[in-house]
Amino acid sequence: MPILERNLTRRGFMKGMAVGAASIVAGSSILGCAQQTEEKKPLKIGALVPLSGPSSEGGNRMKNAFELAKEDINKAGGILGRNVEIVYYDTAGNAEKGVTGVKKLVEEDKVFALVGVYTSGVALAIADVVADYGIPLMVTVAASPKIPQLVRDDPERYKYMFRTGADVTHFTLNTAPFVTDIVGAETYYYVGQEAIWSKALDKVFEGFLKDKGVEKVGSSFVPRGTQEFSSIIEDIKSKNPDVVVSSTVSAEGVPFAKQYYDAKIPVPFIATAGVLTFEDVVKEMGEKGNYVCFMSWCWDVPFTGKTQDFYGRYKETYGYAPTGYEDVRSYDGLTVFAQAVNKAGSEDYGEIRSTLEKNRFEGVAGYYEFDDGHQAKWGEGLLTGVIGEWYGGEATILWPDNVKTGELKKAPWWRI
Amino acid sequence: MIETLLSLTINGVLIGGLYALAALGLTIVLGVMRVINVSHGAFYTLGAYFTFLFSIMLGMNYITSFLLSALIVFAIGVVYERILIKPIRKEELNVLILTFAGAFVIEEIVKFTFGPRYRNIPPYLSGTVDIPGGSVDIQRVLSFAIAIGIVAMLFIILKFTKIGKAMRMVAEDEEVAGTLGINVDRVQMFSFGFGAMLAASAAALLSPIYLLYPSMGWDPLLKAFAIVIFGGMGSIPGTVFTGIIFGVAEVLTGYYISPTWKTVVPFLLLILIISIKPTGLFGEEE
Amino acid sequence: MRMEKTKVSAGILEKKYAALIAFGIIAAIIPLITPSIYIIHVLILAHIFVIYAASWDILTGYTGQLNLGHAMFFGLSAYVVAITNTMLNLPLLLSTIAGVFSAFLLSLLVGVPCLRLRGPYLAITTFSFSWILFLLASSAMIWLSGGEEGVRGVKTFVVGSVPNYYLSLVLMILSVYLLYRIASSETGLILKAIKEDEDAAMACGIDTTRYKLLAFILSGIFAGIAGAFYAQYMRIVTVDVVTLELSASAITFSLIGGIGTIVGPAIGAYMLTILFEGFSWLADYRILIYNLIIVAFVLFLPGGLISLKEKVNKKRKMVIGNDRK
Amino acid sequence: MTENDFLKVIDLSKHFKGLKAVDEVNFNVDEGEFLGIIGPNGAGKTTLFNLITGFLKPTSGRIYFRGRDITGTKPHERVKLGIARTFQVTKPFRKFTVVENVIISALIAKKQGKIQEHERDFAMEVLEKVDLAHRTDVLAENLPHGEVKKLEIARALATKPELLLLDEPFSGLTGEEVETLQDVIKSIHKNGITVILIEHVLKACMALSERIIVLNYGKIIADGTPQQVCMDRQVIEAYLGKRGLEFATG
Repeated sequence: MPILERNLTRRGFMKGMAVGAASIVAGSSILGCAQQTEEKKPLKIGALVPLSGPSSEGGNRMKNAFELAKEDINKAGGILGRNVEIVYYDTAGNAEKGVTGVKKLVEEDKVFALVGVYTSGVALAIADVVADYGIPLMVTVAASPKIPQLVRDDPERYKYMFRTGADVTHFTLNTAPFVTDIVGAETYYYVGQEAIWSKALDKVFEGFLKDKGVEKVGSSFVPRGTQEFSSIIEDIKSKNPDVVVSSTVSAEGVPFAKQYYDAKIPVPFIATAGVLTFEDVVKEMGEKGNYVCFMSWCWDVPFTGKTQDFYGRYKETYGYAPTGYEDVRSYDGLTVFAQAVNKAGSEDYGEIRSTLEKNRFEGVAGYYEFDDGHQAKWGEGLLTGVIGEWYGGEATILWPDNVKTGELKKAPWWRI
Repeated sequence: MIETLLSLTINGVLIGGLYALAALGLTIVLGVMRVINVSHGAFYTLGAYFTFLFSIMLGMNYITSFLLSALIVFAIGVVYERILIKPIRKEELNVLILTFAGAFVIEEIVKFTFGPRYRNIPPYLSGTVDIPGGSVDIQRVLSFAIAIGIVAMLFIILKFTKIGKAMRMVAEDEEVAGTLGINVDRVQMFSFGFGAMLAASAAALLSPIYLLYPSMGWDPLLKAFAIVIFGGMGSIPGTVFTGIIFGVAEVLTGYYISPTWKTVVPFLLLILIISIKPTGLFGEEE
Repeated sequence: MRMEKTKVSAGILEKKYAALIAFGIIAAIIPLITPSIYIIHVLILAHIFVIYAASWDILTGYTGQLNLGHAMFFGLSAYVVAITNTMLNLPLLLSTIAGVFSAFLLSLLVGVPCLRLRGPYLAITTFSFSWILFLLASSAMIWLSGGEEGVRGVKTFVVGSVPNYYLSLVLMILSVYLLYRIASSETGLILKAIKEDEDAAMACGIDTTRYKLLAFILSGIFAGIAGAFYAQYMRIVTVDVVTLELSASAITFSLIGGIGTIVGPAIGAYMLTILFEGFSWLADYRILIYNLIIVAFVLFLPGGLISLKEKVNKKRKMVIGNDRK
Repeated sequence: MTENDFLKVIDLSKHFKGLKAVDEVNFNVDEGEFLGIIGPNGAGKTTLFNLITGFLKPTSGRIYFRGRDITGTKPHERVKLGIARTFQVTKPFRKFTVVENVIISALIAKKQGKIQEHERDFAMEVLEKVDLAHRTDVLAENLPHGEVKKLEIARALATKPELLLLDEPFSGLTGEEVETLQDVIKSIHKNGITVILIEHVLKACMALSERIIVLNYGKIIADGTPQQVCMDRQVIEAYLGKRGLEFATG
C-alpha cells in the first residue's frame, strides 16, 4: 500500500495495538517463568549487585563475598536449619533497575531478605519499596549518610533496614590519625568525588580536624572516573598543604595516585579506602604505587578469629586479595544477618530486628553493633580498620598500634 | 602565577595531542564512510587490553606490545567492518545502533575475558622532565612525541601513498571514486581498520598514565565526538588542532574554574561553535 | 498545526476497533489475573517507555532529524517535576505542568540551533545537549540534582501499582494515539517528505524550518510527559534519567519495532522492556545477550518487527491475488 | 524598478573560498519568456539557480521578482511567490509513490490558496500533463531515470509556479526520452509559465529557448537569441577551447 493511504488510515495503529496485546500475554509468561513454587527447603536471599556497567568491578567483588558467605553459612547448618540460596539481580548501578530488582526478588523469587546495594542512588531508591514490602534489607556497601538518617527520622517505616557498610563519620575517624599523629600536619587538602557522600565526608572531616587544630587549605571535587588530574595537582602545589586526603575511591583513584607521584609533591597523601587499597591494583602500578598511604576497613590481620581465614580463602578461591570493603562488608552483612536470625530462632522479622538492634555479632572486619540509625558502629572493639602504606607492592601497617608492622617510609622528595 | 599557567598549558598540550590521536580515527571513518562509529571507544578499550595482555600477561616489552595490539585491533576493525558495517552502511541510523550495541558487546567480552577488575599497565619509562613551574612525567612527553609521529605518518600516508589518495578520493565523492576504478569497498574497510588502530594506539599510550577497566572507552569516545565535530568533520588539521585546544581548555578550566566543569565546557563550546558555524571550526561549507 | 480528518471506510473501521478493544481488554484485565506487583511494575515501565520511544520516532523516524540525546527531554522533565515538587513544594499537578513545559522549552533550545545542522553534526549536537545535562546532573550541579543519590520523595497522583498501571495505560494509549494521528495527517506526510529529502521538500514550498521545529516540540513534549509520569511513579529521580543508555534505548526500541511508524517503536519499547526483564536471570550475561539481539536485528531485520507484518501481508497478497484495490 | 520587471538579477556574485562561482551577473527575464542558460561544466549555472531559488545566499548583489526584492528570502517563500525548480541530481521522495510526491507540493499550494480542488485531483491533473498518469502508484525509487526527471517537473508544477527553473532536465536521457520531455516542457511554456532552462545538451536548449545566456567562469559572456549566441566567438572558445575555435572558424 502506498505511504499516503497507509498514513491516512488508522489501520496500522490498531494492528499495532493488537500485536501489543499479544505481547502482553507473551510477556507475562516470560516474567512468570521465573516463578517457582515455594518449597520449604532452601531459604532464598536476594542480592542486589551491579554486575554490569561501570560499577561492575565492585559488584563482582560483592558477589565473590556473598558466595563465600553462603558456603560458610550452609556449612554451619544454614539459617534455622535451612540452606541459604542467593538470587542475584544485576542493578547495573541503576536506581530504576534496583527498584525493579527488589520487586522481582520479592514477588517472583519470594526471597526472605535482601542484601547488597553498591551505589547510594540504588539504596535510596529502593528504601521505600523495601519498606512497603516490610522485608529486611542489609545495605553492605553504599555509604550515603542519608541511609541511616532515613531510619533515624522514621524508625517505624524503615525498621528492617540495616547497614554494615561504613558511614562518612567512620571514614573520618579512621583516617584522621594519619593526619594528626603519623604526619603531624597542621594543614591539609581534600580531593573528593563529586558526590553527595564525598561532600558530606569533606564537611565532617573539616569539622573534626578543626577541633584538633588542623586547617583545610583547599579542596577539589572530580566526577567519578576522572582520569586527568593535572589541574588538581597544580592546585595542590599552589596551596602547599602538609598532607592530602583523597577520597577518590573508584576508577579515578589510580590515575590520581600515578599523577601525584609524577608531580613529586613534597607531602604524602592518604586514600580513604577504595581502589588504592586493592593489592592487585597497587602491585600493577609498579613504582608509582610506592609511598601511597591508605586507610582500609579491614586487613589480613587478626581483627577477629574470622579475619585471616576469610582472607586466605578469598585469595585461594579468586586469585586476588579482598579489598576489605565491598567484599568484607558484604560477607559480614550476610553472615551477621544469618547469625541474627539463628539467634532470634524465628523467621519473624520483628524478632530478627530486635536481635540485630540489641546484640553484638562477630564479622571479618570486627564486631558489629547497630546504632539508632541501624548503622554498624565504629570504635575500639567493634569496627576500626587500618592505616597503611604501600612500597614495592607490600603494605606496611602504620596504625592502630596493636597490628602495626612498621613506620612510615618517607619518599626522598617529601619535606615532612 | 605565570609559571603555573605555563605548566598547566604544557600539561594540556601533552594530553591534548593524545586526545587528537584518539579522535583522528573517528574523523577518518566519518570522512571516508560517513558513518558515526560508536564502537570507536570499544576499540580504544581493546587497544588498552591487548597492550596489557602482551606486556603484562605475556611479558613482552612495551614497544612490541604496542605495535602488536595496534595491528590486532586493525585486523579486528577490518573484520568488524566486513561482517557488520558493510551490509548496512547506507543506513546511517542502523550503523549508529549497531556500533552502539557492538560497543557493549565488546565491553562485555572484555569483561568476561579479563575480568571486571581495574588493571594497570606499569610505567614503560620512569622519570620526569623539568618544565617551568614543576615537572612532568617523561611518559607523557614521549607519548606525545609518538602521537605526533603517528599524525605525521598519517599525513604522509594520505598525501603520498596509493591507499591514502584513494581514501581522500572516496571521502571527496564515493561515486566518482568508484567510476575512477577505486575499489571503494576495500578503501572503506581499510579506513575502518585504520580508525580502530588509531584508537588502539591512543589507548596504548594513555593507559600507562591512566587505568584499565571494561567500560573505559566511553569517556574518550565522547571526547572524540566533541573534538571531531568542533574541528570540522573529516578535517585532519582541524582535529589535531582541536584536540590540543581541548586538552589545554580542560586543564585550564579544571584549575581556574573547577574540575567538575572541565568536562562540561568542551560540550558547551561545541554547541556554541556549531550554532555559529554549522560545519565546525575547520569544516567546509556544504 | 491543523490536523486533517482521516478518511476511513466503515468496513475497515470495525476491524481496527476490534484490535484496539482486544488490546484494551487484555491490558485492562492483567492486574486482575496476576497477583504480581512485579509484573505490573514492569508493564508500567513499558507503558512509559512506549510514550518515550514513540515521541523519539516523530522527530527522527518521521522527520529524519537524528536525535541521539532523547533522554534529555525525559530527564529534564523528570527532574523539574521532582525538584519543584519536593524543594519548592509545588502541588504535583503544577510540577507536572512545569516538567512538561520545561521539556517544551528545551525542545526549542535544542531545536533552534539544530535547524541548520545535518547528518553527523546534528546527531552529535543533540547528543551534546543531553550529555551536558547528564554532566550537570551527575556532577556539576549535584547541589540541585543530588547526583547519583537523586531527588527523593516525589508525591504520586495515585497510590499503589494497580492504579498507576491504569493511569499509565490510559496515558500511553492517548499519547500514542495522538502521535499516530499527527503522523498520519498531512503534517505527518510533510514531515516524512523532509526526512526523504530536505532540499526537495523546500523546493515543494515546505517551510522546513517550521516543520522541523514542530517535530522537535512534539517530540520534546511527549518525552516530557513520559518523564513527568516516571518521576511521580518512581518517586525518586536520579541521574539514570539522562544517561546515554536511556537515549540509546529510544533508538533501539524504535529500530526493533520499526522506525518511522509510531506504532513500531511503541511495540518495540513494550516488548524490549519486558524482554530485558525476562532476561534478568541471565545476571552478568544480560547486557551481552541483549546487545547481541540488537545487532542481529540491525543486520537481519532492519525494518523492525512491524516489517514482518508487511512481509506476511505481501505473501498473503500474492496468494489471494492482487485484487484488493 | 518597475512593476512589470518579472525577474531581475543585479550584480549577483557567489564566492566559495575565493573561487568566484558567480561573478557580478546581471540579467532580466520577461514574463512568458523561455530563457536558456548554457555554459561549460563549472561555469556557475547551478550556483546561479541556487541563488535565484534561495538555496544559496549570494555574496553580493540582489534579485528582484515582480519588482520585489527577494534576495534574503528562503526557498519556500520563493515557492510561495511562484518560483519553482527542479534539481540537476534528481531528488525524488524515494519512498513515496509518484502521486504522493506531487501531492506534497499540491498540499502546500492548497494551504496557500493557490488551488481550489482536492490536492489529489490536482496532483493527478499535473501528472497527466507530464505524461506520468499511468505511474501514479509506483514508488519513486522504482521509476526509470527519464520518468524521475518528469516527476521532478510535475512536483515543481504542482506548486503552481509562474517561473519554472529547470536544471539540466535532459541529462542522462535517451534520444527518445529527450523528445517527449521536450514536448512536455514546450506545453508547459505554452500554458503561460516562464521557464529558465539550464542545459548541457545544447541541441534541446537551442530548440526550446527564445533567448540564451552563456556563462563562463561565473560571468555572462553572451546574451541573445540562439542564433546570435551560436555565432559568438567567445562562446565557441569557451566550449571548444582555443584550438576548437581555430578549427571552427577555419
